[in-house]
Amino acid sequence: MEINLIIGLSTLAIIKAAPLVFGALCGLLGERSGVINIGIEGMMLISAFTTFLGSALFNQWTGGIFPTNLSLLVGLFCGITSGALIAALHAVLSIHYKIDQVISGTVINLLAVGLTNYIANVYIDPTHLSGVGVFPTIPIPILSDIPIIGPILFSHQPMIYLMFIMVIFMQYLVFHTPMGLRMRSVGEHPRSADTVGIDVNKTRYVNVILGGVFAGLGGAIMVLESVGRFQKLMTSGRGFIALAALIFGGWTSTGALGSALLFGFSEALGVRLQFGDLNHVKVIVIVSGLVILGLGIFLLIKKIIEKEISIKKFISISILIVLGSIIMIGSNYVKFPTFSIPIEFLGLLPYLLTIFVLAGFVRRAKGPAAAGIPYEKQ
Amino acid sequence: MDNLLNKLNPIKNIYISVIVPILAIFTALILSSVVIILSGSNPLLAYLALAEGAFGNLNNWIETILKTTPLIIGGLGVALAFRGGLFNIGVEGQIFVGSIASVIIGTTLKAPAIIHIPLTLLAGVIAGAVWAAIPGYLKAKFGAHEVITTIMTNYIATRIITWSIGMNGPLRKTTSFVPETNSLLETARLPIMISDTRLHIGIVIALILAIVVYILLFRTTLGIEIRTVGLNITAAKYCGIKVNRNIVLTMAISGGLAGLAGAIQVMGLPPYNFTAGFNVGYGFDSLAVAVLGNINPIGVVFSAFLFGAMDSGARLMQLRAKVPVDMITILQGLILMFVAANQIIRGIYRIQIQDKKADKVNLSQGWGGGSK
Amino acid sequence: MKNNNIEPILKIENITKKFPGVLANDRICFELYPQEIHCLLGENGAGKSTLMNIIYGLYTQDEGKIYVKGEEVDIKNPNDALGLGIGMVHQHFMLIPVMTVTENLMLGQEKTTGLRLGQLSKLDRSTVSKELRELATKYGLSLNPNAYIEDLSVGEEQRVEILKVLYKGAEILILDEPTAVLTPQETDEFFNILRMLVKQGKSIIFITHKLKEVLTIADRITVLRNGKTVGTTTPNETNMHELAEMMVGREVLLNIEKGQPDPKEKVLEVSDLFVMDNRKLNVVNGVSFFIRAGEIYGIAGVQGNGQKELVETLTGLRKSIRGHVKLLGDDVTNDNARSLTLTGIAHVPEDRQKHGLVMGFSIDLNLILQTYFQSPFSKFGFINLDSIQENATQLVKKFDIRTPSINTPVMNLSGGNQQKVIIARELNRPIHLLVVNQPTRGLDVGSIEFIHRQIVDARDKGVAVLLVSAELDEILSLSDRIGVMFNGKIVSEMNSSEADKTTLGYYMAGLTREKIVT
Amino acid sequence: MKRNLTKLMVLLAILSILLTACQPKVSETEQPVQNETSTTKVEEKEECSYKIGYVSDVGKINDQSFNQASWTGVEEAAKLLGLGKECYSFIETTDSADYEINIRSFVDEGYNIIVTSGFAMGAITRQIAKENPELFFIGVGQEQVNENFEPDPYPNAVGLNFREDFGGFLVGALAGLMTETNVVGGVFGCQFIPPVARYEVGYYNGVKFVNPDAKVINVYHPGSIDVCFSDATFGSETAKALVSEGADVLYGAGGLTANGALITACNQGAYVLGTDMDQFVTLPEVKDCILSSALKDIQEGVVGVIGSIADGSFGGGDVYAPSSLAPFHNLDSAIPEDAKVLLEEIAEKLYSGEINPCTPFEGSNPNTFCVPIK
Repeated sequence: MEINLIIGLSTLAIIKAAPLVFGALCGLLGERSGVINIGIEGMMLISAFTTFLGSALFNQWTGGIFPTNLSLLVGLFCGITSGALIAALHAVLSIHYKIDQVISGTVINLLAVGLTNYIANVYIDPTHLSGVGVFPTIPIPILSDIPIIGPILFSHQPMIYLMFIMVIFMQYLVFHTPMGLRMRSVGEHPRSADTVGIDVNKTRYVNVILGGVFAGLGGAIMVLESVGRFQKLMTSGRGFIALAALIFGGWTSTGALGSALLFGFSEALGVRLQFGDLNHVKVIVIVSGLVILGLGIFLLIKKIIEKEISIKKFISISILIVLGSIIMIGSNYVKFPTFSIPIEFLGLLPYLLTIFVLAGFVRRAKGPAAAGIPYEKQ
Repeated sequence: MDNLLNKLNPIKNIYISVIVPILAIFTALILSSVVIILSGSNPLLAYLALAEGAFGNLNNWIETILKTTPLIIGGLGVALAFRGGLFNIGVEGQIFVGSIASVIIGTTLKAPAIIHIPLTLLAGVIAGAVWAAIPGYLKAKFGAHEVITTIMTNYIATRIITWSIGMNGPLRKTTSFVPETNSLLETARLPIMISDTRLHIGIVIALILAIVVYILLFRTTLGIEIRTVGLNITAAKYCGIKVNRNIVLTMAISGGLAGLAGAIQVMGLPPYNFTAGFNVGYGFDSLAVAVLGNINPIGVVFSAFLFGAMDSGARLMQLRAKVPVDMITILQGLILMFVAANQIIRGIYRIQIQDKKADKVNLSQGWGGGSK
Repeated sequence: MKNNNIEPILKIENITKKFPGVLANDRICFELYPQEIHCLLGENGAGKSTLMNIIYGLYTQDEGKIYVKGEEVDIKNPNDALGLGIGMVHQHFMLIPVMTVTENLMLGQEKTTGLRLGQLSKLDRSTVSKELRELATKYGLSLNPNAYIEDLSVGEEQRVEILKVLYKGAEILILDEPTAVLTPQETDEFFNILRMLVKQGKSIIFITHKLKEVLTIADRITVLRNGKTVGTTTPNETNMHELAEMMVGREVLLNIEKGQPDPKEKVLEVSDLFVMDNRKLNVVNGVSFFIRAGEIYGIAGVQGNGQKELVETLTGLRKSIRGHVKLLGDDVTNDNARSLTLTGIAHVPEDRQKHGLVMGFSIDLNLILQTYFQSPFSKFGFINLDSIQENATQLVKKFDIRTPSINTPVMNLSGGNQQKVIIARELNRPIHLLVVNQPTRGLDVGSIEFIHRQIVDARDKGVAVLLVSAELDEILSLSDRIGVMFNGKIVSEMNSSEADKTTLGYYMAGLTREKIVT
Repeated sequence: MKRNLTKLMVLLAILSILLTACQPKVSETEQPVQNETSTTKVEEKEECSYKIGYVSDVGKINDQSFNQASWTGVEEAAKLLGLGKECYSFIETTDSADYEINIRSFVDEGYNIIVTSGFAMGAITRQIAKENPELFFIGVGQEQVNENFEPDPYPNAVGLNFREDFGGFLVGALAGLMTETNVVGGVFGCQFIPPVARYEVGYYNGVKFVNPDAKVINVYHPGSIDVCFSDATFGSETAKALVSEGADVLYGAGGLTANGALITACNQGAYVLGTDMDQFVTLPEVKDCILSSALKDIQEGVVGVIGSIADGSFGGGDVYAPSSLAPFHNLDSAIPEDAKVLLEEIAEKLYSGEINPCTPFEGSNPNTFCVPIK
């Protein structure tokens, strides 16, 4: 496939992945410290809402004398704060009141949809409150001039860069800092964390609320870098996909980024195929080839790392790899029938992939042992 | 609730399981009234309209019942899954699949009602069961997390169905510019209980099912197995229960119930077909209903009734008080919160009851490093 | 000996702690002098652990005072305790399996390098593991700092625990039942370490219920009973029986009397069995033995030598990769748990709460977990509550399970009674083979006697019994024949008559007969 | 605990008293629709000469598009007829199974003009109209036809219909004239909803009519009804893709999804084209880059029909409201005069039937159901 197509797809994939990544990071902090969060969807929705409200109202009240970006930053601040607050609710319900974390997540989702729709109905829409715009694209000097990589990675809006930075930072935080060490200990074996003087519940509060900040970013990015205003139900399920991304990613930020990109890419493909200049069948074939190849390589690396590579496994894996590459290469020489797949099915790609990945890849990936279990001091 | 445990202290149990939810609802109403006031409407007016819309006259009662029916069955599905330690978020999709299946049978098959109705219902049950068994299998075989897989199967179901009733879809009613299927044949529609009303026999089926599920859970060996797996998978293995088979089975039953809910919706309500925007949100309501009903079949009936009443009362609430329908969602969220975190309620109203932890299922068990 | 004008490094006055229903500690007093090993003796439930958890700041006392080096202190949490130089090694190790030794060591007092960002600065793993090595060599506890805990043996884990405490600079070490998981030899070794620690200036509180150990290691002994201090003495002022009486409050029979066994036909025959554990490592490597009807076959061995997996395989919870299991002549290799139950195997699992019981279920349900699908408890898939309750009422009486009602959830029962529920369930049906794993772990003397009695009775009724236990005394007093398991093999078999602790100990340590003779 | 109960009762009472206090303040800023609803409801009930009820389709009333236009129409008409706030109201449909009961509850509440929006409610609206000949029914986007698409008007029911393809064609032509890259894009809601399909097809034809070699990239939301109109984020992301694909004019039709696309395209410096209402007004974010909107004068239409009821000129059957271009507002100067002239001509050709904006093309959406105008 030609370069521009790849650039286009990858860029779109990254843009689509960003909110998912932020959502996943929210889940990461919570679950690593032992608090499951299926309320990410709701948290993101509320944050998107407050972000818009914050920026728009600030702009309105100050009569627009300040530069747009300032109002946007105000909005960002509101989004983050509200994310943290709603996360605090989750924390209180599931840590202090020890109600099932799944229920508390459900409550948050219900409240988020209800409140945002309600207020949008009675306030935002009647008053035609207007958004103040979005963050500009800021190409990074020099880097953005690199062919291919440049346009894909280094000419984005600020929060996309922030997303990448956060992913790396979170990897560092979780695995290379005292905070991370304590977070994981609390999520794995709270009792022993307790015996070395770590306040389990405090640690959980901190992490869940910090997670809320990321959910806030996830909501904010949709308003500040995409839509430019709040629209009802604008998260439409991204919070749940983020959760899925987190779980594939084996509860690591880099893994989450990877799987979010997977979603982003397949969704982008679903859009791109509607442009009508590609042969659907061919693309699908190539992609499935890619997936098989990727699966093969992934397993190979995994096995090598786990040092349990038996001849049988090796053969089956190499079959995968060979098959994948054959499909990829072969597709250039085959004449495919021109037949357009119904767009509903194009939209299915991410979800089917999810299930395959769940079944195929992460069967042994275990989450934090104590996730979902409230900590009782004996 | 474990019926044996109930005997432990009947009075106290009835007390706790009645008074606390009532107070929770009351508190939720108070809180939401603040929101209503801020939006410039009158909560009392709104709530009166809500009540009248739900119970004002025979027709409103009937509408409430009609709303309650699918919630009961769906709620039973979720509750049963919870009992088996499974978190079935996929009820939404299972309802869709079920209703589509019964549409297929109900529109194509030619048979006298006596046979056609049961077959159409059955189609819904089977479709739902199979659709739910997939995540069940994925969990049993690969430990794939059912919360994720069921969410995905929801998307998949809705997308495929949207396509199937779309312009070139196989189920599209050809003589309509609306994305909808043909209407069920007369012989496949549920009988009406009170003539000249919409009240079909679905509610009877639902109530019977509530009892059936109760018996299944607390009076059968299968019930013991499901609950053992739900409470302690290792113990289940120890006493020789086929855990994986059990997981798939539980999901299947749960999904079958959801499918039935869908079937009853298409078979009971005009225009007796499946249109875009059909039954959106019932799945997630069932989830709330199950939790609110303390995942106890009988409790589910009451909580479903509560939600059903709110949903049908919402019409008059909008019409009279001009309060947007989203208020209902807020209310339901608050109620769920206060019922789940009933310590808050006990705190406010100073009710002294010791927590009865026994038989409490950890809804998020096996999430990560947990049991599976 | 200690002369009393040295002031105690740790002094406890009238500590009282109530839990709902129980008075765990009742005005307990006791003093720890510098450089002494002070044994805290008492049977389970005497309040030893509660007391120590108070000193370590996991609980706070209702009444009473704690003095460290003469000053009254208020210990709110483990941090305060560590700050005062008090460190504790818990009976159940407090290590995080998925983390390395180093990480576990630094957890709570992390060393960092590079920029000072407080909680966000970079962990300094290398330095810590260097310090760890030094510490290890200083006290002769060799360890690989980068090993993951989940890959360590129990003995190693214990070393990590001790190093953890030392690393945190503890002056006072509290050791809670440290020898439970060690062979006699390892125990002696361990005692040497303790003595060295004392020489290095540490003071040690040693909690145990093993009388013999107390007499060998202790400088002074304080005995607790029902949360009260019974008295303080020294090894050379007392003897085992006196201590036992102080501990239990009545004459205890340290050995239960049982008649000579008359073994009949072979019930269980295991030949050349290989089993993997969850980490896919071979932990049972070609085990072969047999048990005859009417005898108790005891398997001695340090935990983690494959006993757990062996038992799981025999009871259908785990598949073997090679070898055969015969029950009454017919091959039952890798049959599932249910069919084995039906062919007459009873299983009292190691972890009663995790495997043996559904804590949320009431007693009567737990009593039929193995038989709920059989008549009279169920017909055509429907259960019969009356017969279930009737059955429960009988068993509760017969096995003297102390409970307010048969509808009480088992989670509200004491450990002893929970174990009785399991025993009752397993013995109350026609069985040929009884597999008991650690049947009396963590139980009070009363229950222990009762359960031992039940096991022996079962034997006398002609049941073949497989007894797996880490308690050598238990093995010796119950078994007719004993196999010692080491590294997944049965390294030696003997009649209990010719067995004694030292010999067993040697085999448990993996030494061969020759070594013992020479 | 009794004490606390009473305490809360008191609280509730106080709140509802407070309400009257904060009523005006609130209503100024927030909701003109709703002041003194509560206080003056009862006595004014009888004074309503007409009672107008509005039932929305599945989806939000304030979708700044289809449903909102109808509802605003109802409000306007009510003002013109001098009806009090209590004389008109709405029900928002959340489940298509509720269409019937929602309409009926207005009948039960004694409303005599009932407006339902959305083709999906067509059949049931007609049925209820048949049962209640004394009431007036207005079906927005509902052809008055029977099962076999044959015209079958009732005297008390009007189908207020639009040829969205006209508007689509016009904005399409505008786009074709304005594009410099010769690439134009479109983001649409559910592809199975006929009006949306008509917009899309019309748009495509419009572009090709004035600019045959222009590339038209139209993207639908692939989701089901519960998301395809409300996924603003999707719209926005798609818009980015289209712009980076070279599109310099972007058209959006499909509720919130389209809105997201328009705002983003605008921020990316492309011209945008709105739908249904004059989105220069309803979507302030795009006021500096919106060329025009494919007006479907739902609002005017509704007002008109209700007016006809008032002056007795109401007759059943189908009314086909024109679908035209909205004013160019800020960008009026940016559009060359000859382009404006050309658009005028095209408009005439459309209404004279010379051009059929609904002509299917290769791979075009089959869900248009363009009915020839009589």
